[in-house]
Amino acid sequence: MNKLTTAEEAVKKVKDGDTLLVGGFLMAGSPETLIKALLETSTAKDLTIVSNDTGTVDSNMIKVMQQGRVKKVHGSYIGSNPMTGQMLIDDKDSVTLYPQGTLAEKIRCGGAGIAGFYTPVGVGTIIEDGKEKRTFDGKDYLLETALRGNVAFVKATVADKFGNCFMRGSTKNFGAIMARAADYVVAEAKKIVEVGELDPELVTIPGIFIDALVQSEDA
Amino acid sequence: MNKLTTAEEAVKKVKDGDTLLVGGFLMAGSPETLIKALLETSTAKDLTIVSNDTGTVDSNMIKVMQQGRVKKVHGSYIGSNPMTGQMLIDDKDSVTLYPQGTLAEKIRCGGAGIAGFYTPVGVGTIIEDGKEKRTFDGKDYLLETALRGNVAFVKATVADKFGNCFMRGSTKNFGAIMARAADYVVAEAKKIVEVGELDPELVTIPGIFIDALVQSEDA
Amino acid sequence: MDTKNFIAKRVAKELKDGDVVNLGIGLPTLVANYVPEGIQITLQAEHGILGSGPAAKPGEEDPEIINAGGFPITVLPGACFFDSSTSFGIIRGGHVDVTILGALQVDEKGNIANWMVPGKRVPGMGGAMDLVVGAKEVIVAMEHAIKGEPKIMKTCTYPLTAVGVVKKIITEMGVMDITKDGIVLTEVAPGFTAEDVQAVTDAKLIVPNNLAVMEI
Amino acid sequence: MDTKNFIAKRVAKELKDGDVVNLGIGLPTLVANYVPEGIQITLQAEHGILGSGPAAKPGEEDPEIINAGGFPITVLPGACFFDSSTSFGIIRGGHVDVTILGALQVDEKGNIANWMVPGKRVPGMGGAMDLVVGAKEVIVAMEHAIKGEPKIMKTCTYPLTAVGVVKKIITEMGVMDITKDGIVLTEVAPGFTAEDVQAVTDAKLIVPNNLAVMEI
Repeated sequence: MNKLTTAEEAVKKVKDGDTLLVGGFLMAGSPETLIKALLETSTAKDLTIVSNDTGTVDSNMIKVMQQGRVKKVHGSYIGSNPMTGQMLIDDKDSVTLYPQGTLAEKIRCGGAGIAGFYTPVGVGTIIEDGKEKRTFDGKDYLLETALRGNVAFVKATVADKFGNCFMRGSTKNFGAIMARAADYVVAEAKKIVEVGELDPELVTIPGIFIDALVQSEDA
Repeated sequence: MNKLTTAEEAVKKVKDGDTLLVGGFLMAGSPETLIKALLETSTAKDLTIVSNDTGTVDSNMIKVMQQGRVKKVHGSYIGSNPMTGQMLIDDKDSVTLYPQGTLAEKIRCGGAGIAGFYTPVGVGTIIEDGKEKRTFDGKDYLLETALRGNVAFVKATVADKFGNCFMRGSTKNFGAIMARAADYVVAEAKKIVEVGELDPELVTIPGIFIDALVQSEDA
Repeated sequence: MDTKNFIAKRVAKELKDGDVVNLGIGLPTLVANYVPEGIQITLQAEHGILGSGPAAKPGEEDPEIINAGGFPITVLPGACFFDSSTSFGIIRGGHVDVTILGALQVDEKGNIANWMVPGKRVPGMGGAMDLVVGAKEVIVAMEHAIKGEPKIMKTCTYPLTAVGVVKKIITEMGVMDITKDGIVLTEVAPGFTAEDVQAVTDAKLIVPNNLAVMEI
Repeated sequence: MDTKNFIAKRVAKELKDGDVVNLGIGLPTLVANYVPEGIQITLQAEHGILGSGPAAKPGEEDPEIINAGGFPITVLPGACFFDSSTSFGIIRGGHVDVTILGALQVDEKGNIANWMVPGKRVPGMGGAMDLVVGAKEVIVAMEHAIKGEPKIMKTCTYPLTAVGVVKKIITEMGVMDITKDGIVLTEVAPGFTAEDVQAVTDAKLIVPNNLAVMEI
């Protein structure tokens, strides 16, 4: 049960055609060490990327996209990555945008064994196209379904060797839920400590969700 | 915005016919100071109680029930409170039982603006009576809807005067979600500290959810 | 005082003690600078903060504590942090009292369009749809028109962010309430008349006899 | 060794290194005492713990750290705590590898009934329905029959906890796998024959030629 490995080794789990969940909100909590390894040492292609924003012009995901390895994006706010904007212009089906809370809840449901949920967000907008609309107590809701990945990359502030992750401040965002919604989960951590050194009350992601643990270059 | 008050004052918010959410799992996290005040100083009746277990023979809720003030229970495991078992025998519609995760998720949805969700739990059992069954990706799920209360009682280990609550160890259970799903929320805390003294990373319930704060007799 | 600060200062007068407030990027963030004396509010940031404070001072930036625009900020005593599903549970669940944000268009039904212009590059809706549906009160704070082109419409022509959610619009020209009868101009800014406002407004404004002057 | 400990010890041999395990109240809790050398498991408690340890010593009880039966326990290094909705997200989401629990009845379709007996006082299902649906593997650990009355049935007669979820049954008389062809007796306990087991089993058991002896 040794989860410690290198970024290069961990990203080998990403296969052609995989759906990859990538934690982070802009640069906060973005697993750049892992994305850089994906960029430099992996050739996996036809990837579907699930990410709030697909990063910024200064981060590594845009470079993976420039390699032509991303065929599909599920996101919410993509104004910070012009490549994703361009994908949407070139092929409107290549990028699916969701209200941020809907994206978060879809991923949470994917990790929590819930098939779908009814949200009032998006009613009366183009978001409702193709979705079931249903009234509860006189108010309209849309049915949204769960979203999961083959692999997830997340970033922790501190992790213990069992994989328990503490994500500090506003870095929790999507990583905390994505780690529960993929078949194989890699965490990079700024600091890695022995089991027992992390306060049980500070665990953002229980170690049972983490399959591989990598020292972040942001240490 | 002074939220500090007495248990006697706080329980006045419970009116005849109200739905009251009560945190706790058996005795862990059970807001006994508040339930005792409800027992001794309030006359609110025709109450609907939402509780995982409605407490034990040693706790205060059974005494409130003995006063004939509870007309309905939503719970999951009621083996520890014989009054609730008797209610179910006397009138099967007076107690509704849910799988524990379904009860938790119904309350979470009530607090999170989600009208309903599809869970695989209960399919093929008497739980599915009267519920919509639907297939997603070849697997059957039941539609469960959100549950909210007029008032919630929860218990914290430490609270600051703004209402930020830290619920230690296994006391988080239902209180952490119930505090988000009621119109008026009262927290009793074993220890009350100044704003700024509680580590922001240890907050189980953000203070914005807490309307009234009471010193617990369990101090 | 420039137009944006003028608007922000007037918006701040809408806030009540104890309010949980989400401020959109741009002009709305300025509102935090004008919260009236004696009024304590809690700022919510949709990526996971309650109790956001001012921008971090140069040299004191913490890359793990940023605002929704990605910039380093501070937090106030009593703050807390959480993940995105918890955050949008707070928003969608009705626990944000006021959200203040800009718009491309607002119309007399309270519809708002603020996330895409057809034919232009689409940045995505981010948390805007959740916020306008979830918050108890939606205040649109924006410049009244763009180069004379009205933004306050009889009917929005851009893709909507949400239907029937806006109750108040505050611009450099005035304050408007959206009612079931239409848009009521309740205050007009110094130096403007109701006719001036109507001239750059597509919707027909209802002007009460006792039209007040907008004070900041 | 008494019957319950015998069963628990055999069940423990099913555990694999790294497994996340939820143990029901009663006999299943004894399994924790027999985890084989070199195998590290993580115990999940449905009210909000990963990494539960042994019962608290007298005088060292902490009322804020209890097991699902309400009794004070300890936690091991690497443990963590969370609320009920998070906990059942873990359970329902398929992140518990094995759940071990007792039953009133199990049948050859893998159906399980373990929460109510018609006409008797109903304690409620608690987390049992979530656990048997959510866990990757469901092992029923129980005494084979009650006073000669079979509990392993062709078809359950009591209200079900879940449909088609049980894959393995371990009793003091043997080990059974539930397959699409029916219930296969894979091991028989020392001192019993396959016929002995069949005699207190309602379902027809499939007995392979190479029937193994149950070892603990």
